[in-house]
Amino acid sequence: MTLWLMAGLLFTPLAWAVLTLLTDFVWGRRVTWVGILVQVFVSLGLWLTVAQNGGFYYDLGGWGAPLGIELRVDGLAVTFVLLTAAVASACGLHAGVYIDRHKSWHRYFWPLFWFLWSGLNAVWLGGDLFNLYVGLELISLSAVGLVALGGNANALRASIRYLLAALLGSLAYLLGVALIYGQFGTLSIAGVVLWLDSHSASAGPGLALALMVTGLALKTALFPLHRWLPPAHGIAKSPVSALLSALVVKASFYIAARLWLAFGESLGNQAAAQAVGFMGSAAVIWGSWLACKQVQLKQVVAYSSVAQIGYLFLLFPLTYSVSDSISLQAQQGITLQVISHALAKAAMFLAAGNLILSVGSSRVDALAGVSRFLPFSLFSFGLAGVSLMSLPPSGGFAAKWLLLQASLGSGQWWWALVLLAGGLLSAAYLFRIYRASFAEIPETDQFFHPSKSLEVIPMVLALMALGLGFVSEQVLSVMALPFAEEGAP
Amino acid sequence: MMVAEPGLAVLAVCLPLLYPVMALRANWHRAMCFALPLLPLPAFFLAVSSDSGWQLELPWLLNGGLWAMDDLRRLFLLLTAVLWTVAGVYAVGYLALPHMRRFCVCWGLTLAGNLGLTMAVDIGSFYSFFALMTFAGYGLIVHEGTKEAHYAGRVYMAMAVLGEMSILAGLLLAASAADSQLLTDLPTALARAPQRDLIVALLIAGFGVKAGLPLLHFWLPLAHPVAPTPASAVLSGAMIKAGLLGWLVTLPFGEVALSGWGASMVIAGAVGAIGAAILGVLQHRPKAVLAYSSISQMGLMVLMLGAALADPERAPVLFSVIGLYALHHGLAKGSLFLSAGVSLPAGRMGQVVTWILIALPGLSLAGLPFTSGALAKLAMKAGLAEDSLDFALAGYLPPLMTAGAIATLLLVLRYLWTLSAKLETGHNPPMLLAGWLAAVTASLIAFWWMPWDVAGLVKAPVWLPASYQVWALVWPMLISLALAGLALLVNQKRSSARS
Amino acid sequence: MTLEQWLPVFALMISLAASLVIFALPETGYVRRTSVNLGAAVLKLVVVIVMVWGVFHGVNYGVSFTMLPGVTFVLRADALSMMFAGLSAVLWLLTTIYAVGYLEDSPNRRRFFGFFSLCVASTMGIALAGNLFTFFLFYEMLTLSTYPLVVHRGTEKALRAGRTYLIYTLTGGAVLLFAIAWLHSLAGDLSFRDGGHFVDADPDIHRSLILIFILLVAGLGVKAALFPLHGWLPQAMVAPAPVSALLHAVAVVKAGAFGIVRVVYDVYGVEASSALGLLAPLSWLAAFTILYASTRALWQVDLKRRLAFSTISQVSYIILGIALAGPLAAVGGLVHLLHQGIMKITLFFCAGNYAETLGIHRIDEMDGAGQRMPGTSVAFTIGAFGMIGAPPLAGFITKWVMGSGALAVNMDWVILVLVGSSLLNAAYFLPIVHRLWFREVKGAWPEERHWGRLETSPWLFWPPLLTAVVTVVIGVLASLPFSPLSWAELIVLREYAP
Amino acid sequence: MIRALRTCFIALACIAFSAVLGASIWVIAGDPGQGNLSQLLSENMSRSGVEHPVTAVLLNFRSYDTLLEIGVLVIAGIAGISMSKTTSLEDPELRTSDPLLYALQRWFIPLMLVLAGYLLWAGADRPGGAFQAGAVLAATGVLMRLGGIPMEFLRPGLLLRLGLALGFSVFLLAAVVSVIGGDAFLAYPPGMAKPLILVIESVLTLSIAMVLLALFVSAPVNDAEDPEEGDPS
Amino acid sequence: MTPSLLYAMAGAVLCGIGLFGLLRLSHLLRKLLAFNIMGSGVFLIMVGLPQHHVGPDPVPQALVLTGIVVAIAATALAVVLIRRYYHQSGMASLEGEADSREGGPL
Repeated sequence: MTLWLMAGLLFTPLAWAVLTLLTDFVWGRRVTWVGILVQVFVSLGLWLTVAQNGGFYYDLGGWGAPLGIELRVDGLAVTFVLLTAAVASACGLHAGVYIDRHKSWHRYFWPLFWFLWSGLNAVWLGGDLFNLYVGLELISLSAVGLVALGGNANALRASIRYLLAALLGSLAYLLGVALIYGQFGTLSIAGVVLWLDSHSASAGPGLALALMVTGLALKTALFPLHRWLPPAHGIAKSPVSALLSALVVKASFYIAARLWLAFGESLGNQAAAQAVGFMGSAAVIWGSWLACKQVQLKQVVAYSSVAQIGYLFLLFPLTYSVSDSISLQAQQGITLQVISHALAKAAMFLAAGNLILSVGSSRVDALAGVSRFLPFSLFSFGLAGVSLMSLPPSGGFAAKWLLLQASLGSGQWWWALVLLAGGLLSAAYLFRIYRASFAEIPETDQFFHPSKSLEVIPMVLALMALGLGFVSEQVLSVMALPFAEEGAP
Repeated sequence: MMVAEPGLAVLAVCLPLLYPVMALRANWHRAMCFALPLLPLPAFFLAVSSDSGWQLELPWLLNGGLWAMDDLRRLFLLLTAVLWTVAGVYAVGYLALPHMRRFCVCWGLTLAGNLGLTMAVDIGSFYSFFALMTFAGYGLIVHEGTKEAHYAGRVYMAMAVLGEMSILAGLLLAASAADSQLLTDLPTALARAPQRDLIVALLIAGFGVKAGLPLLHFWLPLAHPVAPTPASAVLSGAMIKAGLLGWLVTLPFGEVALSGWGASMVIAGAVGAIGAAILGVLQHRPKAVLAYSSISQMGLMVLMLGAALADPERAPVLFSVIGLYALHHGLAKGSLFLSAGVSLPAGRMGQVVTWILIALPGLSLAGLPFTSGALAKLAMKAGLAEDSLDFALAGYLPPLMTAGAIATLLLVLRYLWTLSAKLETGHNPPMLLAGWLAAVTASLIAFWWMPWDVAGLVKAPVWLPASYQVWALVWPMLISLALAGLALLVNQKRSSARS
Repeated sequence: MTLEQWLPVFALMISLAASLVIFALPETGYVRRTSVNLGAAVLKLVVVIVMVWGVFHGVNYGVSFTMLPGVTFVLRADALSMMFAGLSAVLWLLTTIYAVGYLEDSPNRRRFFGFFSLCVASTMGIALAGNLFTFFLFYEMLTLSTYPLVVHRGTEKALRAGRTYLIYTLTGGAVLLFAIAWLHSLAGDLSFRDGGHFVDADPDIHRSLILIFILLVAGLGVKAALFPLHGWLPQAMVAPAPVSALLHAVAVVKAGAFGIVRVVYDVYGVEASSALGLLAPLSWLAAFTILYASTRALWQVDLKRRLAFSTISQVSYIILGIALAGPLAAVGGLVHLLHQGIMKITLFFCAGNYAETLGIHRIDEMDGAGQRMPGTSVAFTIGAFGMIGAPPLAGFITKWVMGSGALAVNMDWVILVLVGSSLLNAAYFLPIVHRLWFREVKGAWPEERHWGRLETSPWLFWPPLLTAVVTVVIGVLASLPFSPLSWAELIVLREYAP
Repeated sequence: MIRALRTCFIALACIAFSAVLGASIWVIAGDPGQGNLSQLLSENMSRSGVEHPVTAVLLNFRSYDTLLEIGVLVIAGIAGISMSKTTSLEDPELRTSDPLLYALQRWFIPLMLVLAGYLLWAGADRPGGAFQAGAVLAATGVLMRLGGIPMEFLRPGLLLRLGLALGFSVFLLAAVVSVIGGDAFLAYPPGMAKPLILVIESVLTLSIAMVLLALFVSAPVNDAEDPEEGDPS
Repeated sequence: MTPSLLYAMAGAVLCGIGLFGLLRLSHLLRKLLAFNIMGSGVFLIMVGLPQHHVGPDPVPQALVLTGIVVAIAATALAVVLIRRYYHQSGMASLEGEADSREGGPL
């Protein structure tokens, strides 16, 4: 059964990419609906099978680890596959209605969308270093294509800057892969871990890890290397920016986290871990500060992504040379943070898109009177905001609670301060938007009311982000499952 | 009749308490006005008919309520009931239309407070009725609404709240020392309490504001002239006595000899009596003079209180004398105040009778033989006789008493003089006249049938003083008459020189 | 799920469901929305009464499920929680009636009533919380759901007030979260237990326990409007009257005080906190807040701002009562939680009536209001005298019990504070009463509306009168079995003899 | 002045970077980890169905990489085409009427086509294969395009998109066939590896050529575009 | 010091040069060329190092082949983007616009 599910998971997105390439926008949308159904069904099935009998290795093409490529299908990977299924399907459904079907070049949206989805699945399940590189490239290029889809000067400018940043990041990562292959002679992560357990590592692979993490940090837009993200995510169409902020950025972080959890203990050192942590904290502060100053609504949400990404990199200091229970707590915290941020950010971008569509201008202070005439979409924006501000009972709060416990437990109390300050700062820029929307200036309702289905999707995502707070126990239980069969070296 | 008393007591308090409900209907204000005199009647029957000694247990009230009656409280209840009835009748004739309902509401609440505190034995309800009387009294004072009334009201309220707070502090400390919620336990506990002096000071100051101790009396001469006549009658007659009752039930008489406090109270009483007289004589408005007369009379009662504090054995005797004196003063002062609002009838004969009826309560106040004043003065003289008291200032008491008597008569004469200047001839509304006459008869005649006893201080028949006593009462009056004549001559010379 | 487990969840769910239904109803569905509102309020009151009766007879209601690894979501109804739940249930019913009348033809009523019932749901959650984590969950939900109510008018002033409100409460929430997380990492998941957990804490964590206590009190102090953190309350008075009545006089402010009571009694335990020397400074701070806020109230011109400062000082009574560590003083503190709520809501209702019917907002415009609106003015007078502590009203009971409680632990200076604050209360309440009754109207009323026989609309007229009568009844009949005083004694009895 | 400062700062950083890189390479060269993949590879060569090891790795052992890589190429093609928005391909100034080039073309084009075919076939046992053949084919296309020979199939229509998708979909179908037989994804049925790889290689060549040519051709001509979200233009 | 190690060292130098060009040059096409130089540097290291250890190893060569194809795809897309951007905004570098005041290459 699992073979069918794995094949389905790998085959469907690529097949649908090719199918939608051949159709126009309207037919592409109908085909995509079918594809989404299949993909969600497969992801759910995979998640349930792993929930029952633990993770396993899946050799592609029938060849074993060092020679062939193996996919590592464990609790964490499957959870992210399910998350991708949820967010991508929501964005796909929203895009189907949101994007103007009459423009001829919009037909290419669907193939790029499906290629992005297949790239994401390849990255979540990847166990082989070079395979991850190709997955990353798949994601980057399709993301650039999606950003540039509009084609006006700003969009092109943003996509070029994004492309350059992505390519430089991939090259740095490839350089790291080259060094590791040079040193260990194998490309599968499990193999390298096996080798490292038996021998003490020299300085060379340390640089490799540093290079790979830097490259991935650049692709995740960590603080000093973040300048390409806001224009790209701000200018792209809302469903595209939702996909980018919620999932694409997380893919490169996921690889960095996998590498750090695998090689961090032996290759990394305390100074590097703390440095990455401080860069994360700086991202939280700097991103929130800039978000407070933005005039455009989507720029605020984009800079909020820069800030929230900062939290993720707290994983590095919190899992380096700490007791296993605290490290598990930190990993659970970061997983919840990724999931809740993905859901909340996607909901927020979609809701922002709806608001801009109905208000007619993308400025924040044009939102006056929205709370009176567009309560539903503002409410979904608000609920997503609650999760972003990590206020109870949202998933964000559960993540912040676990991270607080981990940082206090491991004695690194300064991360706790960053978490709290981040929460307050995010409240600052989000309530600035609510404040604008509560102003009672226009008496009459001169807003354009989009179709109901547009507004339901962000609400569902926001409610899932909120509900995550209550079900986080079950979600996390899948992660800690024992790994069924040890992979070949 | 044992069962009836508690029910009658609750009725006596609840009737005036629920009376303001009548104010809800706008067109009932005439009926409200006529109901005024009826309010104190249940209390009057309770005071007259019941033999003191019943108790009413109210466990659900505040911290466990207990109402009871003893001889002393019965005297005060009687005084309050009589005075409020008489003033009520007077008020029916006196009241004009504006703010009628507001006045009646305040009248009812103050009456309820006044009656309640005479019966309350547990601290909670005693203090509640005391506060109700104080705050509702404010409404009576500022009824006229003139600027002067508001100023008097503000001073009254400020001092009253300060007084309330010190009472609250005193009672709190006493209650925690006695570890009980009943007033009866306080004196015994106070005697042994570590912070005794602080508690006694707080209680004396708190009740002193109401009773008009010197330096705490400022609101009295301001409030009486501005208040409507029945209100000032009741204020001076019954409400001031509440402060006195407060002292009597809380301070530790008969438990321990507080010689220090006794001496200071005697001094305060003396200063009050004489000082008030000096200030009173200089007043131009008749009601202001009467206000100072009340302060000086209260001074005398404080004198007796000081003596009782200093000498524990004499305390029970002095209690009855104080009660008698309070009754006499209340009734006399009430009729005097009511006379201030009376206008002279046309006929020459009527005018003479009216002047006599105005003067008689005043003279009774000064101690004219065959009047309640004489009896009260003799009882006081016997009570404070030098041989029976053994404390420092005992020797000075007789001369102070005579000075007090002289001062009282001077004030009465001053009052008559200012009244003669102010009174004009006119028609008296029937109820007003009836109220005044009832007050005078109560003071002069009905007094003898009231249930006070002088505990053997004055030989029977009490209304007929012995020959030597007559002289003792009369000579201070002669001195004050001489002084008044002297002042009259000086005044005529100055007026003839000026014209 | 037996009845014991099911009832507290149901009590919580009623107002949550009500808020969702109200959000679903269209803006113009007035009758349906009012009926949903009132139905939910009455239903909740019935459930709370049943639970009060159950708790009185020793039934312990409780439900818990693990939300996060290592942390459980616990709902538990004990005597203390039932007091706060009872207060909020009763006053929610009255305030809903009042709010329906108050917002007669104003816009955004769906949003208002939706968030209104959300607020009450979180208040109920705070009351029923079984451990600090659940408490914090509802504490933050309360902040979130009160913000839209504070900025309901949408004017510039309202938005600025909302901003200040948020800055205070969210910072407080962050500090509280840090303290709870630290306590959690130090001592594991602490559920509220009569007598507290740290009676015999080992000495080496004393220092951090003290630090955590300070942070907890700071976090909760923001909502309890303790001295340095009270700035937001007077500004939040720009909200409509029902909001300032139920929320800023009762629900939000009491949540903070209730939190501090929980921390001192059920997390640390009274002996432990006095042994750590935490209660004395807390009592000084509370005393200072009482006097400071009363003096600030003296020269406030706007009526609701003066009431706000009075609220700040009155809430600190509760904290003073708790911090005196004596059983009798604790009774005084706890009973004031109820008394102050009822008295203050009367005053705010009356303030709302004056503003809505006669257009009065400042105190010097109130001359002669007694003539025009006698019913409301009687209620205001009763409430004012209750606040001053004039017997036989509810305020006196608190002062009396707290005074004797303070003397029992020979803290004589507390009497000074009580007397001083009563004087200040008199100083700023009596002039208002004087203006109401004994001053003539200066010209016509600014914004007069005629309602026929009653002085104002029945929705607005009856709630303040009802709460005024309740003030008198719980004052005079203080010793009845189910009166606030005896319920407070029941709590302290169970607290001191666990 | 600042620009100069920035320049030498970046220069220094890059020099340091390459120095560190060199040092680490030197260190890695120092102690070889034993992972002898090539020896493992030679054992399994027989079952890979292709003699040339690189092609074996590319199309059998790590065929998933190649599949995704072709995907990347198709994406680039799609993104390029989406930019073009041109209907008429015949851009006048691009076509030359130079008779010498025209004559030269007549010789070179068939030669390059034959070369592409040889490269494709040689991939099985010598360096060569789909990518090299595709590149040469694309080059011929560019030459023809510059030479002005009309190529209808490059107009952004169904034909062009079919061309792009052809190679990728055939590869995908080959991968799925084995799954139906119960084997892992991308595992060629036993014995069928050689022919399958050949078919895939040839179709891939076509697609790669089509993608590169489309990218070259779709360079934008006119400036039709849709407004950015939200601004009213 | 086998020749393959020499290739690897050359690759490192190429990487340095490519990085410098990418960060420093402002013209987009020059940046793209710098990117390709750096890419070939990486490929050199990827082949050079294993060859130094165990002699010619087909796996890295296959990887390099795939890398090259990916690099081509990326470069082609970049060229199309740059050409279209130049056509629309008339600028050939990213510094011209307002938000470039934040400076820095990326």
